[in-house]
Amino acid sequence: MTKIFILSSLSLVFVGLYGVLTRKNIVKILIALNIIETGINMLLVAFGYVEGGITPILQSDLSIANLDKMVDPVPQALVLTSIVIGLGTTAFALSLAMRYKDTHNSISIRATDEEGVNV
Amino acid sequence: MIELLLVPLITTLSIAFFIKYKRVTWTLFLASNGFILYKLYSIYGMWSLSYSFNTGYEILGAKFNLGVSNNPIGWYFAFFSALITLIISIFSIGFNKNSKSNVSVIWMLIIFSNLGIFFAKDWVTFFMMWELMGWTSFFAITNGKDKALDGAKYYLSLSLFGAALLLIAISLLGAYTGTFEILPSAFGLLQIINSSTKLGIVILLLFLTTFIIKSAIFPFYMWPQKVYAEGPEDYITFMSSVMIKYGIYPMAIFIVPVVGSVNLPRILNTGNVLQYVIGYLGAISAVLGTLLAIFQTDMKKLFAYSSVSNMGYILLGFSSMTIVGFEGSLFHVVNHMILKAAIFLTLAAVVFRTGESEMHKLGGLVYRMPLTFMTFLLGIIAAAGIPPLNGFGSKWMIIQALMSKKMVVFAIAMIFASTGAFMYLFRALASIFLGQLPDRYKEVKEVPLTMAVPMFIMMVIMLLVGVVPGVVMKPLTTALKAVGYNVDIASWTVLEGSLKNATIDLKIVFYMFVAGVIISGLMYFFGNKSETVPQEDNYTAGEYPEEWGVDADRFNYSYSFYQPFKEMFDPLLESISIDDLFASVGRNFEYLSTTIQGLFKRGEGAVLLFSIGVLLLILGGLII
Amino acid sequence: MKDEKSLFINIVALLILSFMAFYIYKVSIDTGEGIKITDNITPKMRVADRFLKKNVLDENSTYNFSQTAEDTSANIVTSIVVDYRLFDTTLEVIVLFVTILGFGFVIPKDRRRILKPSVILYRWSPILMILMLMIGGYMFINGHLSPGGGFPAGAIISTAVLIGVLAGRKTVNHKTLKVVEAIAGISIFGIGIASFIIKGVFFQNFLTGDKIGDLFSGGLIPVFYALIAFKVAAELSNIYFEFYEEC
Amino acid sequence: MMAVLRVFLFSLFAIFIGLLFMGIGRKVIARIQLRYGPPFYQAFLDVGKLFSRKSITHNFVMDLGMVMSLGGLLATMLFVPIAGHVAVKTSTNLIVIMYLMAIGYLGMAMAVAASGNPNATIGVSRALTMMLGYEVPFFTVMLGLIIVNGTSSLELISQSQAGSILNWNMIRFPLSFIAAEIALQAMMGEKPFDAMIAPAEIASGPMVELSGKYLGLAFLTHAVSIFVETAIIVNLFMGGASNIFTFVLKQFEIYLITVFIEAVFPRFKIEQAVKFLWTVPMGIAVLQLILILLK
Amino acid sequence: MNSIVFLVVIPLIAAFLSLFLGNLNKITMYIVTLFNLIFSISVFMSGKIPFNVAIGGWKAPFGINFVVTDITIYFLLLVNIAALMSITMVKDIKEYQFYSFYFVLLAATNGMVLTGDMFNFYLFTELSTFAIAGLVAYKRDRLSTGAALKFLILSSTASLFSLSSIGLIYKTLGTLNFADIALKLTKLNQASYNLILILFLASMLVELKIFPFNLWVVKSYEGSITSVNMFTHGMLGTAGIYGAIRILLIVFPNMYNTNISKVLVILSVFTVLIGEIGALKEKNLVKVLAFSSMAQMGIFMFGIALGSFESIKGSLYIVVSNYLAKLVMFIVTKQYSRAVDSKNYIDMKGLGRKYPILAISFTIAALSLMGMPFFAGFWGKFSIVISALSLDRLSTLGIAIILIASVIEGVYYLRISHTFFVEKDVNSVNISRVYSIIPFALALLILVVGIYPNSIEQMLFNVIDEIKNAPNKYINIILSLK
Repeated sequence: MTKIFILSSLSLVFVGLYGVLTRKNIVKILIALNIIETGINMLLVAFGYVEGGITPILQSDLSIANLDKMVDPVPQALVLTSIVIGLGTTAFALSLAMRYKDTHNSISIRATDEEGVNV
Repeated sequence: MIELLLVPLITTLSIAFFIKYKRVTWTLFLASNGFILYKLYSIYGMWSLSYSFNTGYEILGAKFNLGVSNNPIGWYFAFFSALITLIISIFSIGFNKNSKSNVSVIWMLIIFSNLGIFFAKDWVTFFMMWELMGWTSFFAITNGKDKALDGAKYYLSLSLFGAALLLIAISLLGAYTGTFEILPSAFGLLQIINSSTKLGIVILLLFLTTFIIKSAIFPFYMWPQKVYAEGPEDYITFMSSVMIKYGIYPMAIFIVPVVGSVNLPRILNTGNVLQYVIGYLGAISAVLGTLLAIFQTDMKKLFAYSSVSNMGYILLGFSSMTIVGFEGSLFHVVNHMILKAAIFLTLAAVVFRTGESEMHKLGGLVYRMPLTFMTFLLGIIAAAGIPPLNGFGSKWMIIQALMSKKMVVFAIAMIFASTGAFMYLFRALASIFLGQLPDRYKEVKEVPLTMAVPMFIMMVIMLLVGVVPGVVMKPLTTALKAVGYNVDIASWTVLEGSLKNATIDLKIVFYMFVAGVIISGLMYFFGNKSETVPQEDNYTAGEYPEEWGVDADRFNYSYSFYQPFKEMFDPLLESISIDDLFASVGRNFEYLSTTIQGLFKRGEGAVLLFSIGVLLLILGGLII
Repeated sequence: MKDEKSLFINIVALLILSFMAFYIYKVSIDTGEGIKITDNITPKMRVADRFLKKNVLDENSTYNFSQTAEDTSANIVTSIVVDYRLFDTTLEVIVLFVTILGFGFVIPKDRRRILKPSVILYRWSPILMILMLMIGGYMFINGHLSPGGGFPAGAIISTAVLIGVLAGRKTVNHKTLKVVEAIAGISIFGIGIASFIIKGVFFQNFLTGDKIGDLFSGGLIPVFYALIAFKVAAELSNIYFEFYEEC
Repeated sequence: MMAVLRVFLFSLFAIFIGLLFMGIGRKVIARIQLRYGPPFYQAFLDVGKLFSRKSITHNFVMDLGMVMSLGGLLATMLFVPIAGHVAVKTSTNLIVIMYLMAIGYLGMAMAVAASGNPNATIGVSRALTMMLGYEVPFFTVMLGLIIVNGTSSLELISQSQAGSILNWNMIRFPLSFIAAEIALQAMMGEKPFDAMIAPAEIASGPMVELSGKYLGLAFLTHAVSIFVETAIIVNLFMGGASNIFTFVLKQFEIYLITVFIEAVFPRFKIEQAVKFLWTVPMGIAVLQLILILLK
Repeated sequence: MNSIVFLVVIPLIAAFLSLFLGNLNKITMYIVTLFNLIFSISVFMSGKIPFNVAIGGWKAPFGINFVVTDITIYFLLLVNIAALMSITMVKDIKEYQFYSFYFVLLAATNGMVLTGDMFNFYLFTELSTFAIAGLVAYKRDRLSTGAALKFLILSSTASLFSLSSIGLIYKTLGTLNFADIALKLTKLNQASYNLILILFLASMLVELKIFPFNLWVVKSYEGSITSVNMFTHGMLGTAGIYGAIRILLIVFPNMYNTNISKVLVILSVFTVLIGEIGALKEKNLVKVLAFSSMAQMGIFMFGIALGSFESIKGSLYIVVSNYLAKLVMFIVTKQYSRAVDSKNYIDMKGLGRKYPILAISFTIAALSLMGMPFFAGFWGKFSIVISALSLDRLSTLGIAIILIASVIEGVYYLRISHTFFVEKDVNSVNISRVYSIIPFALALLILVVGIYPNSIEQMLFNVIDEIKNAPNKYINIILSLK
């Protein structure tokens, strides 16, 4: 089960990396980055997964008795944080991309940054 | 001991502080130079003086001390260079009267590094001073003008390159012998060569390369002409007389003892392989320097190549590894210092008055600048190694040493170079001072007093050292004795050769010369009166050149003076152009630079390169 | 994007990726000594063990449900996020804050036009908003007991604002959002400073003595979560505002 | 006082012999060319006439240079042992002699360059080029002899050949002798190595502006140089001599060879001359040197 | 010393407040920076070092902790001094966002230095990346927008690598604390160790400007204003160096047993080469500085990658020299380029004669970067050379290439200095003498260190001592604290 999680998230990472490497469109690059991001978040969660584990919430005495079966809560906490960071990155980069479109008149990452030269 | 180094430093700071007041700075400058000379004079013989400064820096497991000590050979170099420096600095006052920039700060730093190099006790101090001298020279050469930038850059890059090699050499030596002190490390190097020859030779060659770069020996012979051509004349006087010897000094105290006593295969039973390496470097420099000097049109470039050739003589003297050759080389160091200073002072005077350094645009200046002419004349006689003046003794000793060691190739190279020297020296004399005086220089005056006095002093010194070589040889032999060489203290006028019955008394040579001149003078006075006619009044086979519009300039035969001779050598010189090689290295670097800038300008492949970097790291990780 | 289909880049990228994949595979099948990445490691062998058992401070303590233990919440993820590793959480809030700053900074402000909202959305939006606000409120109030918490809650609340924006209703304006954001942010650190003054340790939970599973348990955790929720809501709403006004 | 007298006498003797050789040489050449030729004492008459004429000069460098030129060569002469006698007791060092000789040439060159006539300067430039041409083979020859004898003293070298004629270096090292002889031809500026004078091209080159006593001094310089150069060869290759008469005779033999060659050869261009000197005599000299080193 | 947290918290609070302060922002900026500086100085003087602060009272491997050891406090001082220097360059900036970014950057860099937790470090890095990206984009023109965007994309990709590395560390070792990781890393399988190290290094190297990872450097330096350049160099750069030292040397000391350190050696040699050669033909002074700082980081990394006692000491000298010198250079560049309204150094002819102190300071800084003796950089070069030569053949070759590449550095720097001193009358905007004070003081500091290295030798010794005795000392400080 964990293996499937890990493999699928790894494949997400690779798909994303492929996108970042080959795409020229900034928006596409950012989407690809998001895909990597998702992949890695899944990976982290998968790292903390325990076969047949239960949620790490103390709902009753029963759950306290099964503390050992709980999945690892730490990766989940980390993922929570990293999701927000991913959001921040995407949002910030998108806003920069808007400005980029404005200044470069293009959203290709190949557009030159030299002043006064058009695409 | 330390005050020798402190005084220039403090002077530097105070000059920097008073930079706006020229009078104050020059007074300080001269006073400091005078003090240094006096101090050097007073520590003569006190070979145990030393000073060390604890930096607290820890290396090789021990706290590290910077040290200076009164090294006899160093003293010898330092004293004479201080003397020359003082004379040049007097000259420089007059020379820089109208210039806007005040060079004395940089000069003082150079003098500081000068003393530091000669008195360094350990390699690190030596290296520090060496580097200091490198970049201060850069500023002294450019001197706030763009025209000398290319030459200065060339010099700087060579100098830094040499320093890099020196640092590697020092570090290797330090790492393998555990000491940085110069004398113990020489023994250490000997042991290294005996135990692991390859490493030892590499270290030695690294040192040697550094030193020959600074002394403009063969593969690196291009910088003097580039620098001298555009640099400020007073500074290049210092450079050509004193600074070019910086490479010689460490060779004398480090390379020569090591090469002389190392146990390596010998060639024809005359000398070991390294000796021949040094010798060939010297021989090639001597010959090539001479040939190139013959073909120059710029007088400063001409004398730049002449310096190359003279450095070649010194190396030839070293390569013989006999005491006569060694003495001769060290003697030639001082001789060359003196005569090059004299020559360059006159060149500076000419440039000061005419603003021209292309020889074929000058001519006939003897009418306007007789004192300069006389200094120059004595200078070139000395440079040609003609007896009553000072260049002769040392050259003679070197040739003696080479002949006694049966190093025939080197001896022939030496003779070739010194005969060729007549060619370029006379060419300079004829083109600058003799011949027709162009109209534009009719108003040129003799140099002012502050510049004339140093030139006069140089004349006196040249003659003095030429006739009484003991002035230099006595301190030299004393110093060598103090270091531990088996030498006799030289007498005042007699030079000892190494062959049978080879002593010459320069006093007698001088007397003979005087006798010859008296006899011919008598003849001259017996003859009928002569009448002085204007310069333009020449034999022209009945034609009137003025009528065809031939002016004095065109009536001078000074452009492409040795054209037939040059045509013989053109193919050879074209095929060994080291300059082209260096230039192409520079071009390639610039091309690369543009490429890299392009890479960073685009910046689109950042992630791709990032991944490639990761790949490289992965490669490192895979190979366990 | 005419270069997008450049064969060369694609091949290079594929090569790089396959090499990386190969390396990961190689590492995963490595048979050397020591812990391998493929080893099955349970939370027991990690620091999480102590979080789950809530005996970080006292190694030997045990507890039962409805008992006091280390003054943290029932939702262990929450206790990690808002207590054990609270500092991370505050930083991530700052990340969002920086994002907003960047927005205001770089988005071109000149060419703006706002689309006219649909009538249906305009009419229904208050209901949706109230619903969402309620759900959001519930989430951050119960964040220490059940899945959810400040971030989702903030996101939901901001969605409410988003609907308001889309519907063209005047809900909150920029200024308010900023104030809310700043006050929430400062309060988080304010509480930290307060705990520093009270307990001498920054971010230490100084409201103690609750029982696990209670609504009012976990000491400062609900407070923090509420603040975070407000802050996140304000920030996300701000993002929506910016983007919306842009299009 | 004695020394001063000796110096004076030696100088006069050298001048005398040199002028005599010059006169005889002219006569010999004339006879070879089937002319009658001037009398053998013509050179003395020329000098006397020149010194009595009024002359023109351009500046003090000319005067200085001419005096220096003769003075330098006389000083050189004083170092050359003549039949075992030296004017003042000193080591007759070959290198010193070679360098001292240069001062004479330098003085001459300076004087004529100072005249400001381009022909003269061209002549000087050729002369200096030629000098580089012949010095190298000549020194190579000398180097061989110095290495054989282990000394650079001319006196010792000539003494080492004492005894039978077979001890002469001329016999022992014939190749050296041939090379030295060719170099000597160039050293004296005789055909085929007289590109520096070349009257038809550059109006006698260095001599173009000289008149009166200046030309006289130049004559004397040439005379002394003939004397010095032949004396060096005699000392190097013919074992010197026990008395002055034999010595002068040997010198004359050497000079006669030169004159014969001069009489029949045309002129090399300057670069041809240098190339020739650096190939043929140099090659011969190097061959001999290698033989010596391998011995 | 629990109050050390305020070094991070106060700037963050200021960041929030800056939204409302308007014109007061500038004063707040000075107050907060001074607070940070004075606070770190007082920590430095307090004599309580080393200590460990558990935030929230959760002890070391479980909660987040701030560690203050000798290395930390030195770097803290460096970061905060750089901050103070840099903000003196801030002029006429109205946008409150600039100030907020600055505060966040200040907090993030302080936090990077202080933190003892891997994930926390990652967060601080991200935060500083964001802040720098925002600051780089300040001019909002074509160049700066492009630079910021590309920097953001690159560093986000890199940070994802480090995040996965953190995940792997947690998966295998079950902990996120530096000390704990260092303690447990020895149990790790070699291949897995390499994987983790590679992933983490890849993201570290982006900040350290090592060659294939550094395509952002020149663009962002060129596109941003001087004070931001100084932030990038003095704050982010210094914190990045701290990270390299802390993480590579203390957490991953086993790196030296793998070939990754060899790859690092090669990469750093390439970095030096590319930095020096790239700067050779560059006319834009800021870009020259960017290339040069790349090269300097290459030399630093070379020393670190060699890993011997002496080479690390050399690297630290390089850090000190580069830190001081680049600050001087940026200030001088700013003043001169303002005076002639151009960043091309050819246009700055003659300024050195009119304003000599600035030009002399620049020259001193340049000489120090070239590794000239009597300046701080020399000792670094010397140490690295000695240790490199006594190691294997690769490092010998590497140091030879680096030394020869530094020839190029000498050429272009002295050419710039020369250009300043060219004789030419200039009519330019006047530069107040006040601006000469800071560069001159820093230049004097370079000289002092160069002539009398004993002045910082003890500090460096402490640092290296800590590095070399890491598993014992550092771990004890953190994990023994109850």
